[in-house]
Amino acid sequence: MAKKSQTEKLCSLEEAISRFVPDGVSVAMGLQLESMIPFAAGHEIIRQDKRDLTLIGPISDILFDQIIGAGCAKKVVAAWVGNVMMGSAYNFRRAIEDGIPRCLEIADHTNFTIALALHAAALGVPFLPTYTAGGSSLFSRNHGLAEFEAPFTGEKMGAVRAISPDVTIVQAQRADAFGNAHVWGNLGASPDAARAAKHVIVVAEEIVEPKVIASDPNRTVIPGFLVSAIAEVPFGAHPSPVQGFYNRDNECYREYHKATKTRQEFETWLHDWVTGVKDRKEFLQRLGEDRVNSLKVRKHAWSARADFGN
Amino acid sequence: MAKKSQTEKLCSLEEAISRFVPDGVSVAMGLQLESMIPFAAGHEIIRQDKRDLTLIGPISDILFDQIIGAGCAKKVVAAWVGNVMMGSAYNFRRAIEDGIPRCLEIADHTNFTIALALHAAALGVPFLPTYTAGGSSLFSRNHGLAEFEAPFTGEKMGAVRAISPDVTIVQAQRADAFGNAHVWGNLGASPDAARAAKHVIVVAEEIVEPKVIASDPNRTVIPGFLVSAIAEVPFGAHPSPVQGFYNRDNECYREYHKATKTRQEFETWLHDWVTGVKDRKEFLQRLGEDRVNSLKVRKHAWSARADFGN
Amino acid sequence: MDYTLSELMVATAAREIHDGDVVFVGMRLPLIAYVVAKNTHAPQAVGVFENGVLRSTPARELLFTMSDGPNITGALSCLSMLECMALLQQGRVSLGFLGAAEVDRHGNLNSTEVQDSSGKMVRLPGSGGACDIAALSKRFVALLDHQKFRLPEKVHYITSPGYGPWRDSGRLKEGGPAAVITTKAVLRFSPQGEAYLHSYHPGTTVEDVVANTGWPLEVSPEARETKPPTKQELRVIRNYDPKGFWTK
Amino acid sequence: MDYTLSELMVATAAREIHDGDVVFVGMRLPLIAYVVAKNTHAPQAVGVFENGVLRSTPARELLFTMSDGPNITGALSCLSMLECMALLQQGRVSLGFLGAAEVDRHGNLNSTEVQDSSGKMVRLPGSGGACDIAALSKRFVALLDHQKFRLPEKVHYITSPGYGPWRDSGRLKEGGPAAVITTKAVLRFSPQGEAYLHSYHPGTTVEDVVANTGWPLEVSPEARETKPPTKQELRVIRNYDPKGFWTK
Repeated sequence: MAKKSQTEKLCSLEEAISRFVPDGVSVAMGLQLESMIPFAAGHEIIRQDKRDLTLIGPISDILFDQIIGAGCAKKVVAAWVGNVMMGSAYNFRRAIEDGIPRCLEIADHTNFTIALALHAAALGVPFLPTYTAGGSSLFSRNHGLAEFEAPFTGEKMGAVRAISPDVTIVQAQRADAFGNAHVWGNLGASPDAARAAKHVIVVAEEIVEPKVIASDPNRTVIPGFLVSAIAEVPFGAHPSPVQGFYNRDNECYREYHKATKTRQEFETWLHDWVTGVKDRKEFLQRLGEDRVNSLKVRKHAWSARADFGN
Repeated sequence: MAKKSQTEKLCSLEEAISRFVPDGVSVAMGLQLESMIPFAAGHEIIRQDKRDLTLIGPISDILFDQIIGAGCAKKVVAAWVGNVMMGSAYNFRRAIEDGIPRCLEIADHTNFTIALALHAAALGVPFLPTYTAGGSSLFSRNHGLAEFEAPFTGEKMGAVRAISPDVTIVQAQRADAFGNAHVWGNLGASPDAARAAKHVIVVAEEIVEPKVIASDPNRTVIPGFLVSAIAEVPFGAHPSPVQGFYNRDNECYREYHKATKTRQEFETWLHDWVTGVKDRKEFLQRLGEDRVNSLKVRKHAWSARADFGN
Repeated sequence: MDYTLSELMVATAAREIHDGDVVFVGMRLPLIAYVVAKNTHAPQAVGVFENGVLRSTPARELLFTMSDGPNITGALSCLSMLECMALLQQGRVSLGFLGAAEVDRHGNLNSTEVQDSSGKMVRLPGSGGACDIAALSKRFVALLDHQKFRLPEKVHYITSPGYGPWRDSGRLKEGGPAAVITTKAVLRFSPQGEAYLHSYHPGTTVEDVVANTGWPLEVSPEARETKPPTKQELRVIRNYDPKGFWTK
Repeated sequence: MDYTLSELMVATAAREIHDGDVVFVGMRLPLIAYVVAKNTHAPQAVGVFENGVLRSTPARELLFTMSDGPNITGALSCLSMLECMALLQQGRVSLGFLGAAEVDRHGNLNSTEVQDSSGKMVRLPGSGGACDIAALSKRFVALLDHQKFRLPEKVHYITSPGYGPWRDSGRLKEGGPAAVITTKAVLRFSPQGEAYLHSYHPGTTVEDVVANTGWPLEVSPEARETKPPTKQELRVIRNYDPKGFWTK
């Protein structure tokens, strides 16, 4: 880790996934809930036909459903798997209910317990205490949750076991070639997931000069010395939104919902949008220039400047 | 708390201290280590002759020493009390060693354990686990630290009891009249201390229009609905620095070191700079325009803008 | 009727928000309820979203998810999920909203897995933040599609805790369900934590509600018809969701 | 001598920093050691400051505290104290520096309270982050004014843990003191955790060091004179602290 401090880590998304997401690892993604979900990275994982992954994230919207449908996952550690706008995620259901395309193990969390699990790992402790989930059935099936007696007060509390992902994939608005990344808007569990991970892949809308990043160190929620690879992928989070870059492509979630009700339909969808596509650039071509342009920010809202001078 | 959401809380520092720092309460201050220490607020506490306060903070530089010397404190909960640049804090020593001007109780922490204690309260849990301080003598004297057996791993760990200050005083670069505050630079334990507290007083270098604050919600580390009072006090942190506003007045720390070696000398210093002065404005007049101007930012360094549009 | 069932539910939910409340808003109908409350009787309410967003003003445009651009622009604060959940755990959140697939006699919610009519397990998306809101907010309100199989005597999996022994002491004592707003009625809870019929929506009857509930539902002697949305409430709803995406 | 004792100590401390290290920097002499290392053999070292600052470049001007303006401008990242301490607890910090009033035979440090010659207790500022750095960094280096009373057999209060039973297992097994750089010598530690004389500074002798140590100090058969600062090291030091505020 230490050796990488200020070396350039810029590479293609293909190379980043190939090097840092081997079969069998645990991958945290979609940490900011419905925005900045690294769909391009997920699609590259599918194209490279990774196997036996453990997917970690609070909700992921439809990204986990796609990876599950492609047969890349053996386990999901999440609070919610579905289509936020439309409801059910059909591949997830088929995998859990019928083992199609393969059996899927699930560790059910809540948004809070998964945030705490990542926070524990980011803090370097084996667990964190909490009151949430008291009275629920979660403790009975998730071995990452347990009851214990708290020191000082002696009360019964929940303990959430730390989760250290093998790799965390973080979407950022901008980063420099050393991996120092600016992220703004809702942060979700992104900073903790990055610090909790053994490797971090940053997918940025744009690579900028180091001086842009250094001009606002409070915005640098991912310090580059924790990053293994950084890839520049414009529209890399589509159809989820990236504040200041593009809006959510709601139509895409509707279409996915309609197009994945049966296994056969999903296979067609997967070929059309993922496996039959070379990379994100080709994906955007297929989406069409008009549609892509229609998603771009219409009304800019610039932050007031802050003076870091002395 | 809830009722205060977007009501104006702007008042004088005098009124803020008078209303929210009654005798006997615990006060967290100096949460960002050597910068943005709320000296103006501390001096107002001394002028209003508050009694039996418990002072909470990682180091506070010389602020706690002044409040202790003025006889306002009965207890210090801190990791370090001294003069960062010069060494000893003489009032702290006199109080601990000789009970002058009154006996002082101390709960010795480390920077990490006090950060964890405030983080625990900010998270709403009675304690947090840690590995720090293992092997040290801290556990034997500080009742806020204990050993316990961790769930899952069964290992022996340290537990840090939560600290919820009655009031946290936070220095901010800018805020709106509702208490929503922008803070940048090193954050120390400031955000956690604000969230851990029953009341928050914000001392801002400048009050700005709400739209300035709303233009950058990631900079708003103190949301106004947790704030009880907000005061505009330019140079309110002097002699500590405020990034983007003024630099550290090193000379002041040197002078304080020299001028407080004996109790008598300290009493003179206290009269000259605190009790014999009406408010921060008069303090700055006494300091002199040239000295004040010499501390102002010489070279601006503006943050790159971020687009919050959609 | 000159309003939809969804509009009635939104208006009913909005009235659960008191001025000054810190509200865990959620999505869909509760989100619109928050907009209605802010624009009518609760201008000082603060909205908390688990993605890390705090808002003192509703977003200018209709949201499909809480992380849509308009919910970020002009937010009170953008934090982490942990920091928003911490407000819940501290007891600073006065009200939370959530949906569910099943609600039982004591207000326990299941949104993890159910059985279909053939007895086959159907997997649902899971808790998300629902369990956290149910466990830790001072009061919570659940929304439900009122069908008999969705209101069993006892849910077989508790995703989000209602009333039970866990409310007898400790941190969870402070909370619990305040109301269940269904497509037919509003249920509230007795001091013993049992649901009773508080009001039935216009167009339905006490008998219809009882017949479509999976246990012998207690009926309050003061049970009355649910108050329909006011003109002002409808104006806010239709202004915010003009195409009726969530409220038609 | 064409260099000061402080300059010798700074150069010696700088050589403890390996390229790529994540260093908990501290203030005063170690801060300058970090500047020297970055400008000589360890350009890839990252500095961590407990106020919440990460830097990959040294601040442009001399710092009196880690929160001075120049240490913030152009920082790698500005975080919270907790986030920086978390790097320590995760085991990501390869080296930490700290000062102390007393160091004992097993590298335990006291900076909380000492007794003066009359036996009266003298209160010192306390741990600050020292205990955290000592407990949790992979290696730590302490700096000390070499006087016999400052090197007791056993400190009566352990502010910052050196070697002891707590290093036998668990998380603290990974760390411990690597060196104590005093005003007379460099001490290192045996596999059993006992200090021995590794080198004595130019102008002093083995006998002088041993005579000024509060226990029978083991002397390494390879004990030699401490290597003086190079011209390059001195150039960096004097460029950074031209008035010799910390290094005269």
